[in-house]
Amino acid sequence: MMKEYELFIGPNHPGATGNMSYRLWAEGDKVKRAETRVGYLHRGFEKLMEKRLWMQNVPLVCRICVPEPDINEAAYSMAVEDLMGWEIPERAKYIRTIILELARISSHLMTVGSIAASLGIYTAAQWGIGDRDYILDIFEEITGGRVYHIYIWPGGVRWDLPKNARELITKVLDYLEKRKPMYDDLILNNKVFIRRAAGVGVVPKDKAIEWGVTGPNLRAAGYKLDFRKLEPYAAYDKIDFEIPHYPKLGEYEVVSDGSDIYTRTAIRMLEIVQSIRIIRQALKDMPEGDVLLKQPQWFAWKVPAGYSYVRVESSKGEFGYFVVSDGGKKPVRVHVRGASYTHGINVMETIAPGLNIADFAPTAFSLDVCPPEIER
Amino acid sequence: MRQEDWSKLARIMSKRSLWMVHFCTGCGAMEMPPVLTSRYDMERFGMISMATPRQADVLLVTGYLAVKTLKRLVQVYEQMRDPKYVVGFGSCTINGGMYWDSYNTIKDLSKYMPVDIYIAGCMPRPEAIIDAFLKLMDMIDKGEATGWKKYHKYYKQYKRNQKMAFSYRLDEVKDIEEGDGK
Amino acid sequence: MKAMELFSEAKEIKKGRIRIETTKDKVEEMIKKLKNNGYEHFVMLSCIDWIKDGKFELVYHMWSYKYKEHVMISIKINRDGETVPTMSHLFPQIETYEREIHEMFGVEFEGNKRLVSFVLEGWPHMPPMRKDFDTEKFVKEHYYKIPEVKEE
Amino acid sequence: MVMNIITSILVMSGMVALGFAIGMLFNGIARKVVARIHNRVGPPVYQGYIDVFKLFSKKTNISHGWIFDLAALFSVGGIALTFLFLPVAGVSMLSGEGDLFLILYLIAIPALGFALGAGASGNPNAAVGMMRALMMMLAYELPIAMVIVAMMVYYNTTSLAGIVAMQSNLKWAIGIPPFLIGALVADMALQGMLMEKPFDIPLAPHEIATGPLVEFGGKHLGSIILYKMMGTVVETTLFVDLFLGGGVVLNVNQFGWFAYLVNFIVWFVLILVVFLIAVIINAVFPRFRIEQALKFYWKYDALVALFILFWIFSGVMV
Repeated sequence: MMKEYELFIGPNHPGATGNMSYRLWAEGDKVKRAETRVGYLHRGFEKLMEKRLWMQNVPLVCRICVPEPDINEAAYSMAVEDLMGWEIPERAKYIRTIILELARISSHLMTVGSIAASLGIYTAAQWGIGDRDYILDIFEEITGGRVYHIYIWPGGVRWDLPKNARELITKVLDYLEKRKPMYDDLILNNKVFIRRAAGVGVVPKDKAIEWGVTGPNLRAAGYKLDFRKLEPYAAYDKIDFEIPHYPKLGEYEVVSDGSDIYTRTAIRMLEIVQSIRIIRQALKDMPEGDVLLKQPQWFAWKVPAGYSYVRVESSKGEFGYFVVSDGGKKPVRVHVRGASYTHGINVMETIAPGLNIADFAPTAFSLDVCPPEIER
Repeated sequence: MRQEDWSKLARIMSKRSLWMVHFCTGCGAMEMPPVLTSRYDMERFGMISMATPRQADVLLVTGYLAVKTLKRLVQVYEQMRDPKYVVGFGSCTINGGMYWDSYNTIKDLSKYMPVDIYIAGCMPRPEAIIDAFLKLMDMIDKGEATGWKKYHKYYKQYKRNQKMAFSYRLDEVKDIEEGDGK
Repeated sequence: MKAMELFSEAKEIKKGRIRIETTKDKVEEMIKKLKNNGYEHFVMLSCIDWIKDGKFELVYHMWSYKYKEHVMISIKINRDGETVPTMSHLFPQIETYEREIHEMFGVEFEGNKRLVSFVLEGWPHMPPMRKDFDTEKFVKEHYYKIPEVKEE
Repeated sequence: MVMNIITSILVMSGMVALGFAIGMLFNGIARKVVARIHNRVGPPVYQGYIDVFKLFSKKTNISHGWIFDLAALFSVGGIALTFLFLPVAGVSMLSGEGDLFLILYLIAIPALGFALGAGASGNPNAAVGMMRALMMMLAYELPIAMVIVAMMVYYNTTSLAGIVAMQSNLKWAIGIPPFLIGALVADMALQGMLMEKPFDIPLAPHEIATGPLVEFGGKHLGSIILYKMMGTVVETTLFVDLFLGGGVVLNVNQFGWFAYLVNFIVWFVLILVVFLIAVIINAVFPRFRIEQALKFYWKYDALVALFILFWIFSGVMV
């Protein structure tokens, strides 16, 4: 056997989940110890936001999480609305729901693709990212931007959906539903994938909540917990949808005790189906009316003093904004809780010992660690 | 065959086979997957992403650079083999962009390494990226993409600037006079 | 058994959001009590710089999946020279939050063995998230002053 | 006498050049096919030539010592030598009696050279990748060696040229039931030899950043890629020689130069088909872990090979 040696995964490494790095101490094929190193993407958002007006922060926040920027806009807007005491128009809530769910699908497609790619099925990543592009086309049609939309504002959404939005969205959803069996054959029903992914990278179920695991990773551990149901925001309280969680994997075989790479992938695929269902309902039930509150002059907002914590369920887990105002024109403090903060650092460092070095990257990808959320 | 003919042939060949480093330095890396995959497919032009800098020709600096990343980026750049090209991606590599007043991002990439071509925008669309690569290919064909020669020539000046950025202070780097950057 | 019933100093700021102001010697007790009473998800640890009062406010956020309630325990400490006992033995992720706050605000956490640099590397100045650190001034004096490469 | 030697050297270098040319073409074809599976257009089929040319035109800034430099040459030279020992479309350059064992050894040489270079680079990723590559070699050589022994017993010769010759008139080994299974076994081993998924464990970009290749760049990488490209031709040719009659369809003595032409075309088509099967499997499967690959080869593949061996032995005895 080899003696203990050091191995760097990242920042310049295909196995690193974005611009971050893991330092591994391994012996033979087994990881002995792991250390997460972040900071390669630190821009000091929280500092910059203290220097900018409430409104000027809107274009800034979406840059915090790149694969799914809309949750940042939504959470920041909700925090401001909370402090201001605004109730946004009904139609805006539905539009927010549609946008957030589209963003969730796009993020999940990318994540599922990258998990598969980290195990070697590059075809899945190519398909996933290729299909995600059709969702970006919808975003472009609705908001004008492909990646950063700056569409959800405090007080509603910037403008109404275009007239052909319903047809555009339905077309893409139909296409995705048609594609899903192909993804299943390629990834989750693939025997070699099951061999590689089942029972690997397990987050202990009894520790999951204590360690701060949230989102699809928590549901893969067998908890039926989702902030869209626990603390409904946007229009989620009026929409009927299911929360896929561990023993109920629908059409997928249960091949392990859950909380592993396979289950986390399956949960994400099932969430795409649920998201499609939510969007269809929202498109059907959406009322007519205004989409933006009548607001005071944008650059003269004074937000009442107070503390506000709002959370949204992002594709990675709980995404929270802690906003503190002293009644001034600028926030005193904005603190962002990214879901990857715990997943990427504590959970990864704790479950890494004993992993095979071949399984390390897939585990990180299946936890969907997104470094910009960690260091902001 | 004469020397010039050989180098011309080498340039024609290398412009059709640009391998880039798989290094996501910033949020601009988000628009790279679409460019590389089925929708826009850069492999049509012979571009693929490589796992390590040793194998690569193009360094794509995708977006803002934290000082910590710049340290790694310089290492990556120096590991690459000549001829090598740098593409600055997004407004943040030009003047800081959104993060003009951030304490941790460098503002102008050209102070730390030679940049052959910039892509403006936040973030640039895939079409813009492809356009930039086609322009880079054109430049290589004409022999204009000579950033790597510049890095050798003004190595001391680049090193001084890098040192200044890494230490977060200017006063410690006094030993190199501005004039003799050769 | 909600937080309102557990602690007399708890205030409901809106539905599902409870704020408790306390002192740093009581906070460990409180977190333990909440953890044992259904508040098993530690959300985050924030720090706010109230420069006018010369205080840092540390906010421990906890959430109960059972009662759907979010508790913010807030303590105030002096900006300089005051240490806070670590809570990292209660929830493992607190270690990282303390590490970040140590780096960004300069708060010392007693008992946390991993207060090494987190996102910054070799930062020689004042912790950047403090209100008296002027990022714009720093940028103008540092990055903008780095000379361009002169070509001959 | 001198003329003969000069002619044979010329023919041999022509063969090696042809092998490299086909290898580079195969690289382009594989990338095109994979791109179509990925839903995209893909590079032109001549991309392989451009890539190799570019890599050789790059400058060398860094050296990892003379072992590193030598290893690259070692790999290319070794694979070229192996190619010359193989009967290609019935034409064998350097083969004598007992050459099957020799070929099995020769195939290992360039891989060892490659491993030597990777080891000299001193990168832990390369070291892990090298260990994996050597382990994989141990794994896939067992089943394929057993199948080859079965063939030797059946055809009663240890010469590959002999085996090819006995399969002439389209009496391909794949038509014989035990060797049909044997071909499947060998195809799985081929997948490992070609380092295609699910057995691309030594490279594994997401795990060890292309493993042994991690420190190779410029001319060194060019040599290694050339070796890999030629390797695809050598390994598929070995498979075609063993099971598909080496692509010989027309008797040379009867039809003259026309037979050479047809045989070469048939050989080319056959190795392309064998290669494309490997590429398509590669596109839709994830990779195994190293111990899973060992288990696969030694438990299932080798067991089936053993069964074939018994089958042939019992047939011979009776």
